Amino acid sequence: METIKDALDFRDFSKAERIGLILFTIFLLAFPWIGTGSFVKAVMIQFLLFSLFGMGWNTIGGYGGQVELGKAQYVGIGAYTVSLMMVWWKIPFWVSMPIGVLIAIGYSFIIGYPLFRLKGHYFAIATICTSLVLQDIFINWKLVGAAKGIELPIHEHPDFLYMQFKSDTYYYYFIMVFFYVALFYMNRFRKSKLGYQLRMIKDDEEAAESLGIDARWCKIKAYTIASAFVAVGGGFMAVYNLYIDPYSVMDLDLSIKIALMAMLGGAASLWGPIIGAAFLVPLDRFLGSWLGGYKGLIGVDFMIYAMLIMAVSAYQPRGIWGIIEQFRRKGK
Amino acid sequence: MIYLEVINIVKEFGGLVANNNVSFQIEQGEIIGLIGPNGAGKTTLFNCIVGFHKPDSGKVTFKGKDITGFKPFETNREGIGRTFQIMKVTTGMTVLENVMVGAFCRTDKRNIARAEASEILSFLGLEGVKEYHINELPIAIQRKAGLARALATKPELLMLDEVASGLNHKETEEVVELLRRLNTEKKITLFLIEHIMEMVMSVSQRLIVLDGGEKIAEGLPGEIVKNENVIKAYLGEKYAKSH
Amino acid sequence: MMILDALLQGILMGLLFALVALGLNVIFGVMDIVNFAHGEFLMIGMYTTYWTSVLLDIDPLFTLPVAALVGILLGLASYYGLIKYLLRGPAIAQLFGTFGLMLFLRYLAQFLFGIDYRIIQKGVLIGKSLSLGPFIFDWTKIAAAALSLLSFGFVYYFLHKTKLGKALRATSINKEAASYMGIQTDQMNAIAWAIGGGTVGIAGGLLANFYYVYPTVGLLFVMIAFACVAMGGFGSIKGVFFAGILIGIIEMLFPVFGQQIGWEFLGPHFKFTLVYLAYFIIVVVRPQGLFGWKQ
Amino acid sequence: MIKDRGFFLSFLIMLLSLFIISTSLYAEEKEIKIGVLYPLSGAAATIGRDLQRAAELTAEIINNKTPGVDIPMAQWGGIPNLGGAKIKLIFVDHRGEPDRGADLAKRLILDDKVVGLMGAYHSSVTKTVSAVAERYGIPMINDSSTSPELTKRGLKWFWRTTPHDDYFNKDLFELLKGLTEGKVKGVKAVPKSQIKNLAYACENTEWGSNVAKSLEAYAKEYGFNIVKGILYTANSPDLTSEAKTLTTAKPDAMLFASYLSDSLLMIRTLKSMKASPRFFWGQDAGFEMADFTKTLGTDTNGVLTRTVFIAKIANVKKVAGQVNALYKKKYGDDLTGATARSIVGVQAWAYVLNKAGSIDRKAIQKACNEINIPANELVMPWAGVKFDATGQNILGRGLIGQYQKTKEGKIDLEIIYPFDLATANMIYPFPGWK
Repeated sequence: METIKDALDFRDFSKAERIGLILFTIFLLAFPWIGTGSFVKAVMIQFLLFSLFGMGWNTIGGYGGQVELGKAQYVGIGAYTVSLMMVWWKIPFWVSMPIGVLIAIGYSFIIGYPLFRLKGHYFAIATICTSLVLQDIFINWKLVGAAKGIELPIHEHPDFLYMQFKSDTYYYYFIMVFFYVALFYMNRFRKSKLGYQLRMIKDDEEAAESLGIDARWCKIKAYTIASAFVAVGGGFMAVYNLYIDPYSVMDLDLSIKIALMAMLGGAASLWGPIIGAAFLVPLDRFLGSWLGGYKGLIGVDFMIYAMLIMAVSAYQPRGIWGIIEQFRRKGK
Repeated sequence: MIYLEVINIVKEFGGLVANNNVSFQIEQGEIIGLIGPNGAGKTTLFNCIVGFHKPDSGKVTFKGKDITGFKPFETNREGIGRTFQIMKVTTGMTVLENVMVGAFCRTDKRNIARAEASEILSFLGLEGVKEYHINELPIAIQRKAGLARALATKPELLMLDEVASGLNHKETEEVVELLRRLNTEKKITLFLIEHIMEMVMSVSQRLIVLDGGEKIAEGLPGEIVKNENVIKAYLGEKYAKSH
Repeated sequence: MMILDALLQGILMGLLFALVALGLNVIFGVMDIVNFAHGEFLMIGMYTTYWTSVLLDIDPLFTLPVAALVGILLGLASYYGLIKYLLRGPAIAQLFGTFGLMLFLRYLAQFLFGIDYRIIQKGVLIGKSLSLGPFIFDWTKIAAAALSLLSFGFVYYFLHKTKLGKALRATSINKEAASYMGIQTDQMNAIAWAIGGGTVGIAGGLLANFYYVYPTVGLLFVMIAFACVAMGGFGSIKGVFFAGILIGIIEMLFPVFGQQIGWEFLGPHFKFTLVYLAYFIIVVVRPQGLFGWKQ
Repeated sequence: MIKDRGFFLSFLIMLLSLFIISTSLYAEEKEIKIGVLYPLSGAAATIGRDLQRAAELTAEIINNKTPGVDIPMAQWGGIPNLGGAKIKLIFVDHRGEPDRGADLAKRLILDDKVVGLMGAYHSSVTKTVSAVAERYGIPMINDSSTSPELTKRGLKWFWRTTPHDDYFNKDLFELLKGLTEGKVKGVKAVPKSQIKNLAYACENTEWGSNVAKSLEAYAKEYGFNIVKGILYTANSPDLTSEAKTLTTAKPDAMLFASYLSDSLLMIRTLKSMKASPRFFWGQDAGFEMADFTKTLGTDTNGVLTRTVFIAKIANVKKVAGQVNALYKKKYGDDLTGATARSIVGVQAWAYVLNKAGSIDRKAIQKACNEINIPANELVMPWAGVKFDATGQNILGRGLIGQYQKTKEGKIDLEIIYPFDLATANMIYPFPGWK
C-alpha cells in the first residue's frame, strides 16, 4: 500500500511539472479521439514503447551511469518468448509475457554477474558483444526459426487474451497502461534506496563502496530491472507487429536507439527518457516518411537527426531535460 | 580484546613497496593520527584496512574479527567508515541526498534515512546547505558534507583522509572542534591521516608515523616531536643531526 | 596444411584489422573517448583513395599520402569542431556525440557520392596474387599487412622515442601531471586525433585496393575494431597489434578447423560471434584487456 | 513559474502541430492511390532506388498514352473502366525494417487511404506489411519478395506476381540436367560426373537460408551431390575463410545466394584464390544488379545468375525491348530482374483495377483472384499472370543468364535458360580469372 502511495507521489516536483504531467495524461487519453491519422497513432505507439524502453534503460544507464548498449537482447528475449509460446503452445500473451520477463531477469543475472566485473568502455563494448552473440545464436538456431524469424498467426476476431485487435487504438491504450505502470515504478525507483545508491555509484564508485554499498550487486539489480522493462516492451512488439526476426528485435541499432533516446532526453531524470522518445521517435518516423521518398535527398533525414544528436551532446550533456533545467535555473 | 589490529601488512605495486611490515593497534575511543611525508604509504595503508586494496600479506582484525581482504562495503558494514581527501565532484545529488545514501546503509526506509540524514546535518551545522549540490559549495563545506556522509553509515571507527587539507586556520579549528565532539559525544574512534602537523598534534591522542612504507615511530604527540627518526624523515638527514 | 594456410591468412587479415583499430586506440589512450565514427573515417579514407585514383588516373597505392592527409584533416576537424565540446560531459554523452558524428558522416557520404558500390579496377597489385607452393596470397593483402607493420612501427617509434610522442604518452597516463609539466592537453588531444585520423586514412586507402566502397562500409569494420581495441587493452599499442592478429586468426582458423573436425556450429556463420565471445571471455578474466593498464 | 508553464505549453503545442501538419500534408486527391513500400535508404537503398524508378516509369506509361509500347495499357491514358482515373503511387521508405514497414503500411491505409499496397522487396518487411494489409482487409500485390513462405500463410488479401525461390532453384537444376543432356545452346552434352559435385554459400538471412534448404532438396531430387554447404554472415568484412572452405571442397559448381556487397567481395576473394569451378551461379539479388557488373567489370565473364528479366529478352520479346528502351533512355541502365518485377507489379495493379472497375476492396479482391494477364502483354518471359488460391502467380518462370564479355570488352547478360529463349552460346566450363 505504502509502495503504491509512494509510486503515485509526485509532490517533490515543481508545480509546472505536475501540471505538465496532468496535461500530458489528458492528452494521451484523448489522443485516439482527436481524429489524427493512423500513422500518427502508430508513431505514438512507438513513442510510448520507446519511452518504456528508455525508462528501463534509465535505471542502469541513467541512474547507475553505466554505458549499457545491449538492451536489444532483452527486447529479443521478451519478443521471442511471447511469439514462441504462442506459436508452439497457444499460450496467451498475458501468461507468456510475464514468463518472458522472468526469463529476461534470469538471463540478465547470469550475464550481469561477469559483466559487472568490467568498468567503463570495457563494459560498454562487452554489452554490445553479448547482445551480438545472442543475436547470432538466434540467427542460426533452427528451432526458433533462425534468420526467418517467427510469424504469429493472425486471428480472425479480436482477442484480448492473445492481444489481437484490428485497430491500433487498443494497442495504444495497452501500451499506455504499460507506460504508466513503468512511469509510476520509476517514480518510486528514483526515491528508493537502490535509486539513491545507484546515483552515488555513478558519481563516485569508490566513495559509494566506502558507504557500505555493494556496487556490483546494485548494478546487477538495476540491470535486471532494466531488462525486465525492456522484455515487457519486447513482448508487446511481438503481438503488435505479428512478426519478429533477430534482425528487427535484437539489432545493435535498437540497443543504441534505446540508450540514445534516454540519454538525449536526459539520463537520470524521470522525464528524460520520455522527452527523448517524444523528440526522436517522431523526428525519425516523420523525417523518414517525408524525406525518405524524395529523390536526391537520400540521407538528409539522417543528417538532420545526426546534427541534433551532436548538438545536444556537445551543448548540454545532460540532455534536453538538462537544457530545460538550465533555463529554469536562469529564470529563477 | 584489541579493537583494531594491523599485523605485518605488506603491499607492493609493481615492485614498488608501498607498505612494508606495518603493524599497530588501536584502542576503542582513541583519536589516532597517521602522519608521514608524501609518498609514505599512508593512503595505501588506509586502503588496505578498508579493503580498496588487498594486502599482499599480513592481517587486519577488527573487534577480534579477521577482516583482511574484505571489500570496502563489507568493512563498512563491520563499522568502519572513511572519508576521502578529494570529493569527486558530484553533479547529480544534493548534500542531503548524499548523506541519505550513507543513512540507507542501515535502513531501507526513505523517511528514516531522511530523518537521520537531517539529524547529522544539523549536528554538523549544515542544515543551510542541504539542498545544494556538492560542487556548488566551498571546499570546507564539501569536506564536512563528506564527513556527514560517512557518519550517516554510523561507523564505530571513522578513518579520515586529510580532512583539513586546503582549509584556512579558522576552518581547521572548526574541524578540530568537530572531531573532538564526535569522539566524546558520539563515541566514535577516529583514525586520521593528516598533513598539517599543528592540527594533528592538537587533536590526536597518539600518533603513528610512516616513512617509505615503514612504521618509524609510534607514541604520544609530545614524544613524536622529539623523535630523531621522525625529524629526519620530515626535515631531512642534515637537519636532524644539526638539531 | 589447411590449418597452416588459415593461420597465415588470418595473420594477414589480422594485421589489417589491427591497422584499422590503431587509430581508435591512440585516440582512446590519450583521451578516454571511444570514437564511434571511426568506421566512417575509414570509409572516407576509402573514398579518398577511390576518387583520387579514378579521377587522376594514378595507382591506388600512390594515393595513400592523400588518404592519410585527408584522415589527419578529418581528425583535426572532428576534434576542434565537436569532440572538444564533448569533453565536458560524461562518457555516455561523448559516446553519443561521436555516434552522431558517425551518422552524419555516413549519410553525408551517401548524399555526396550516392549509394552505388564502387571498386577500383586498375592498380599494380589489384587482382594479382602470389603463389607459394600450396598457398595463395592476395598481393593487395600482403601490401596491406606490410604497411600495417610499418604504421605500427612508426606509431610505436613516435610514441616512445620522440619528444612529442613522450608528451602524448604522459598525457595518456596522467592528464593532470602532464599539464603541470607544461604539456598542453588540448594540443595533445588534437595530435591524437590527427594520428588516429591519419592511420585510419591509410587503412582505408589500403582497404580500397581490394574492397568495395560504399557509404555504410565502415559499419562492417567498426565493431571488429572495437573488439580489437578492447581485447588488447584500451590505450595499448602492443595490445591492439596482438588483438588484431588474434581476431584475424580466430576469424579465419575456427571455421576451417570446425569444418575439418566436422563441428558445423563452428562454421563461418559464427566466425564473428566467436570473436565477440573471445573478447567477452578475455575481459571477464582480465578486465583490463590483454595488455591494458587502465581499467 | 510562468516561464515554466510557458515552456510546457509551447512544448505541447509543438507536438500537436507536428501531428496536424503531418495529417494535412496528405490531403485527399482524386486519383487512385497505391502505396508502395521500398527500401529507399539504408543498406538496400541502391535497389530501392531502381525499383522506385521502374514503378514510376510504369505508372507514367499507364497514365499517359505512350506511343511505341505495344501493350494495351500504354494506350489507356488512365484506367479505362474507372473513367480514365490516373494511378498515383505513393512511395514510402521502410529502410528494410519490418516494424517501420508495418507503421508505414498503416499510414498508407488509414491516412493516405490507398486502394492497395505494393512492395516491399525484403521478405521480412513483406511479412509485417502483409499482416497489416490482412488486418485491415486491403489488397496487397507483392512484386519482388521471393520467399516461398509468403504465399503459404493462407492470407486472403495478398497476391504475388513474381515466382518464388523454389521455382528459381528448380530452374538451376533443370539447367544442370540440360547440360548433361546436351540441351544447352552451344555446349555438347557434359558427362554427369563432371558436374555432379555442388557447393553453395548462402547468406544467413531468411532468404539465403531458404535458398540453401531448397538447393539441398532439389539436389537430392535431381541426383546431384552437395559436397559443401555454408551459411555465412551477411555484410561480412572478410569472406576469405568462406571462400577457402568452398575452394578446398573442389566442387564442380559453385552456387551463391548473396546480396550485393557480399557478392562483390566473394568474387574478388575467389578470384584472388584462383578458384576454378566449371559452373558459377548466383541466385539473383547481388548477382543481377546493375552495380554488380559496373563494379566488377570483366571479372564477371562466365558468371551465371538466375533472374526474371534480361535486357536481351528484347530479341525474343518486343514489348520488353520497348519498355527497356524507355527505361534506359531515362535512367541509363538496362532493366534487371528486380526492376522488371516492379514494372509487372504496377502493371498487375492497373489490370486488376481495370477489371474490378471500382475501388471497392471486395471487388478488387475478386478481380485479383480472377485476373489473367496474357503473356504477350508482359515484359517478362512468363506465360502470364494468374493467381492460384494461395495468391501465387502460377504462370511465372525464371531465367538464367550468363555474363559474357563482348568483343569490345564490355559485359552483356545473355539468356541461357529456358533453352528456347537462349540468346547466346553458353560459356562452359566457367573460364575462371586470369
